[in-house]
Amino acid sequence: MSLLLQGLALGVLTGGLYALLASGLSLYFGVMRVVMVAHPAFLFLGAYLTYTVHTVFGLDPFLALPVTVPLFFVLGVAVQRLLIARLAPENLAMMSVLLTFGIALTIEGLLGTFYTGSYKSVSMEYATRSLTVAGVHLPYDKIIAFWVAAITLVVLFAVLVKSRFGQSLRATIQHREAARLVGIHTERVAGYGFGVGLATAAVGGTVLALITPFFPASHWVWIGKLMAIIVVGGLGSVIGAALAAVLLGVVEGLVLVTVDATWATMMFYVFLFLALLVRPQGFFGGRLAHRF
Amino acid sequence: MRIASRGLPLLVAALAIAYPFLVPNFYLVYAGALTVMYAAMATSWNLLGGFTGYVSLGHSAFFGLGAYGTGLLVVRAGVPWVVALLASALLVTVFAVVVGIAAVRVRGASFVIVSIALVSMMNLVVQGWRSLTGGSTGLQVPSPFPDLHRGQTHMVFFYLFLALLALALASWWYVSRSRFGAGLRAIREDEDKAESLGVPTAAYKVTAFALSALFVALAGGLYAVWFGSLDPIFVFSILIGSYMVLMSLLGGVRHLFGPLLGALIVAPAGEYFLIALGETQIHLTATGLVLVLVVLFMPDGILARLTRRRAGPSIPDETAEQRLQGVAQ
Amino acid sequence: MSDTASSLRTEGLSKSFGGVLAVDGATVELRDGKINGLIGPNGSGKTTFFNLITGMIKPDAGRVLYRGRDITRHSPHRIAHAGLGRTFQLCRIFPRLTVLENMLVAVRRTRLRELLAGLRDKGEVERARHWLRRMGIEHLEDAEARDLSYGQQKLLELAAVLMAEPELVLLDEPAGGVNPALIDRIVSLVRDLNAEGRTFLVVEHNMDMVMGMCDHVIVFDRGAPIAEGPPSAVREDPKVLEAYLGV
Amino acid sequence: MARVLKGLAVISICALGLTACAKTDEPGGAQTPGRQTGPVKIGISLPLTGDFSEPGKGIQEGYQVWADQVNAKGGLLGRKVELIFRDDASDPNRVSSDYESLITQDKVNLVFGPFSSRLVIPAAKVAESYNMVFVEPAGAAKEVFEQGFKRLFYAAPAIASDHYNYLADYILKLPADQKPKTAAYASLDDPFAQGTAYGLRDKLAAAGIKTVVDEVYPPETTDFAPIAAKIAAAKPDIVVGGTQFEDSVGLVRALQELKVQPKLAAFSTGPTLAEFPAAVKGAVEHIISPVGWSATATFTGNQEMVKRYKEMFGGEANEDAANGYTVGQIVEAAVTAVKCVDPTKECQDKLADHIRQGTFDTVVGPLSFDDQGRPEQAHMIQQYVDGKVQIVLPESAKTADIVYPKKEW
Repeated sequence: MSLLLQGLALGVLTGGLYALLASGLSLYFGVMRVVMVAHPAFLFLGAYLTYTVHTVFGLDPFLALPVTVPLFFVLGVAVQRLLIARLAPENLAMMSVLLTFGIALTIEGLLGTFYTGSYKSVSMEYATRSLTVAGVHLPYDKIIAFWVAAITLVVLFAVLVKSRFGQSLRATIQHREAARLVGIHTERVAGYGFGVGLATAAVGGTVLALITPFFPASHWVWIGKLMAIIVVGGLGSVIGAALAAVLLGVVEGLVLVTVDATWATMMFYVFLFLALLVRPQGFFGGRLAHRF
Repeated sequence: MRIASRGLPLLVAALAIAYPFLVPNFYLVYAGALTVMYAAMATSWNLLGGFTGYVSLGHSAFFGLGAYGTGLLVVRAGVPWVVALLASALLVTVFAVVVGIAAVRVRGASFVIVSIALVSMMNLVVQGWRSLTGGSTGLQVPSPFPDLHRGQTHMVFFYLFLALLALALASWWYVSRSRFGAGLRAIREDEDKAESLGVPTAAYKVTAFALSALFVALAGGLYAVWFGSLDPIFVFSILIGSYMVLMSLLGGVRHLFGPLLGALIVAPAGEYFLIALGETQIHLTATGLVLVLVVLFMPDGILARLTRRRAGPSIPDETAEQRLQGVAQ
Repeated sequence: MSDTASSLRTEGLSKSFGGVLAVDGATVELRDGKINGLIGPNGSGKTTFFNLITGMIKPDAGRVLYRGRDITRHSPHRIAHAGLGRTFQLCRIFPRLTVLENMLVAVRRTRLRELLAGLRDKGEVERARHWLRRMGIEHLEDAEARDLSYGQQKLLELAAVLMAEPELVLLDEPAGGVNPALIDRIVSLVRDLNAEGRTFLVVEHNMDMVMGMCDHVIVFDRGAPIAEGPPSAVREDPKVLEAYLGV
Repeated sequence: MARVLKGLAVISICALGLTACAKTDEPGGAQTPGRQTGPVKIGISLPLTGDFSEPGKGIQEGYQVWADQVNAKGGLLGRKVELIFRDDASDPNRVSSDYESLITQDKVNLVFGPFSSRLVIPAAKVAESYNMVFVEPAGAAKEVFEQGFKRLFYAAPAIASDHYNYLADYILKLPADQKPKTAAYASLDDPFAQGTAYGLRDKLAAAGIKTVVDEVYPPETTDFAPIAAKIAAAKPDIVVGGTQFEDSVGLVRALQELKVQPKLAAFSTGPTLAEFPAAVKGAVEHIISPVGWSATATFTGNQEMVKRYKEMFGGEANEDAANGYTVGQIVEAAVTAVKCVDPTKECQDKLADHIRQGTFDTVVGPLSFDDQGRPEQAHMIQQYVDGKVQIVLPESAKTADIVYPKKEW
């Protein structure tokens, strides 16, 4: 029983992190109907930059954020404006996957060249301690990851709901043509949407660097998992993705402590197929996945 | 001109048949066999991707299943390799029909995600099912020609893969001329419209999916007996799947010989990058950049570039309308 | 079963999208062998109704009967095989296929032998050319469809639908976005085809066209028919005036 | 049309006639005796990119240090040594084509092995079928030696399942009141990593130490907290990880977080790497690991290697580098003894026979091999004591006493 509780607690914390990591993917899909395979590669680019800031300048890993977040925002806008926007609209969905696949390979190669293939890790004092509540251990690094994710997501939602830019963004997500008709510069908004999405990757990368060692090829593992999350959540729905992330985090945690790691990973794909068969629009609303 | 366009494929075919005797060493025979294998797989991939426009990044799932199916039948059941190869390809096709029914329900990006998930799942299953597959230790398949020297084995498989390539090309050509093929292309252009014209799109897509899987599984089975060592994380690799896509795309998905041309470029180029830039990981970047450039500037492939009609003369409205007037009177 | 005069009937057909009732218990009967018109204000559910009949959307409730057979949940291609053909609101053709290929996509029934048969089966090509000739675009058969003008594409779409030899043809705004000369041409074509025994259901905004061409007009408002009858009668119906003018 | 066909036929027949004999069955066959003066080319494929790139790099450096020293001494049989590296991107397809091309195209004189049990088998198949001696630094899983290879030798003290032998002996000899009663095992799904953990598990289980957790996780696992939670719930006396680097760090961190305090914690591979202490910080204390090599040992050439490594690469040598270096030492000794380095069957046979029969002084100690190429020695056991790596077992080689039970992390 306590093992189940432990699994549940860890699952919730991990799910929070998944929510952050998947939010960017959902945004890209929302604004551009694009599946950004390179998102995990950017996450690890963020992790490596954090590593550099931490080891070379001896700063706290989170102090990397003032540099990486704006940098990634600009990168995101550039990727959208210079690359994605140039693709022919009729087969954007397919071509964008290949394009971003190429970007992912490019990033991996560069990381390997500059940082070598060795594992890097950022380890802080708090990373190995935990808070014990009623016999359930909550690791501090996971708690920190969870809160960073939560705060980032709250900021993201606030931006989406409150700001003028957010309103244009949501309008673009919901109905691109209509948004254009009411005077929204949808191309520019899509660019900024990409920027915001990639900015979340900067935060996600820093958090990842804190909790796990990494090497250039690490990003492959994440592609399948994050894809499953955004499909289960309903493609293009940021809130749906967040809920699905927590759900899958919990399922993973519970299966891990009761069965084994292979089945735990398998759960992501089981849910993905379930979602497509039972509710193609995702379990948490969102748009009709099978249309895209 | 006519002789040139007819003669070129014949010349290439003759060169291909003579290839193992033309090259100075067995490594080149080996590399040639690998290239032909990729060409066969890319052409098979194009049975789905080129006609219907459904991009599957996960065709290595069928490659791996074909390989493991053949390997397991040979090793665990003692079946002769030819029988094992055919039986496993058949089983994979049946599996592809089942998966296809679920997978082709979704379009575009979702389909790509599903195809990625399929490879990852198969990898987990084969790696996790240790008692059957040997798990991460891999599966060692005995050589079907124990008496042949290694180089001779390469030559045998070079021709086997060549035959498979010919089969895949013939199938593509046949489908492209059939009404079935027209239906598939219509699906690529506008799926709902095709459905409303009476095209049973789901059945068509599943058929194309399974047909495509069949040839890829055959390639996987041949690979298993040729190569002799199977390891789940390598045969169920998303990179193998993406190679099929890259080759088809580079050559041109709308053309019979597009994937073949792509394979002839990509496989040697990959080899070159590894040898020239092999000391660092920068060769990955080189591959990635090539992919980006192809997608951005040549999404229709090289053959489309070469055979493009003079900028399609859009038929002027007026004349057509005037003609109509003429007909109406 | 009701009288034989009606090949297509819907009973209490309903569909809502996220709480908005697009079609609300529509019970409609078409006049066989006639040109039926379907009109109504924007958002009255005409296109949804079309999509429900042709199986592109599954209804929440109600039935669609064609020749007495329930085709409610059949897939669109089976409905097409049963003899219903349709065009789309914004003309939809296969842009990167040639005009002739566009014609040959249409499949009447699925027989394996027929599927594997060569694309350029003589009889089929002849039939395709026949329809292209009737549309007046036979000289374009080798052009890619995307190179055609919009009007030509509309004609091509209609020709492709006719390839399947439908008994009932549903036209979604055939006059949308085309010039008056072409509208006249389409009207006369529809009349000719009707005279050959095909039933039509036409959704149209162009009142002149509907009133001039249709034998029987059904008026939709808020997802259900509010009036029907010959054009002259419908025109005078106070309910119709109310619906259109919002009085 | 017919003319074209005829022309083609003529051309291809001519081509066949001209070139059919140009290919030779034996890789060295085309080599003329006059070439004896050129450099000795050694072909090596390594995973410089991809999943195994970390250890691949170490082995490459070991090879380079060896080549550097041999050349400084005047080379092999008076000929300079030239290493030809290929990146196999951790892909067995590439490993095969690399060796295929190195042997038949570059016509190398010798080949050295790649990294990882997963890549060694396909590579050895190629080498074997071209009759090349195949001394390899990293294929330790027991399956490698069950393929019937006749020219394969593993250049380290012991195969995977024997890595923990000294530790097993030590544990089983503990007085009854100190002897652990329960053990938890967590292992990466990889033949080598699993082999180490299972070797120890089988010995301890046979002696009555209960296995309370036996967990296998796939290579893509990044979150170890749930596995640690399972271990925590079982409260084992000892924890054994069959690990590589990433997962050893993940497991240690997760075990700490979940407040698992075993009396003994052992992990393979990870703790022997220089990055490990920095990655787990204070938790490193008293962690045990099997190690085939020690920087402080005084075996033949060891101190020279450590010194030269530092000069060439700036850091501290690690076990991977030592293993690479060991391959060089063994082949060097064999070549010097049989006085040939040709890729011909005769010469390679002589080399293989010599290696099978002899005992070789290397940086990991004297090595000898059984018929399948398994080394017949044992791995040492290292432990972090006061933050430093010390050899604690066997008695004869120890630099410090083993600490048991370990201090809490």
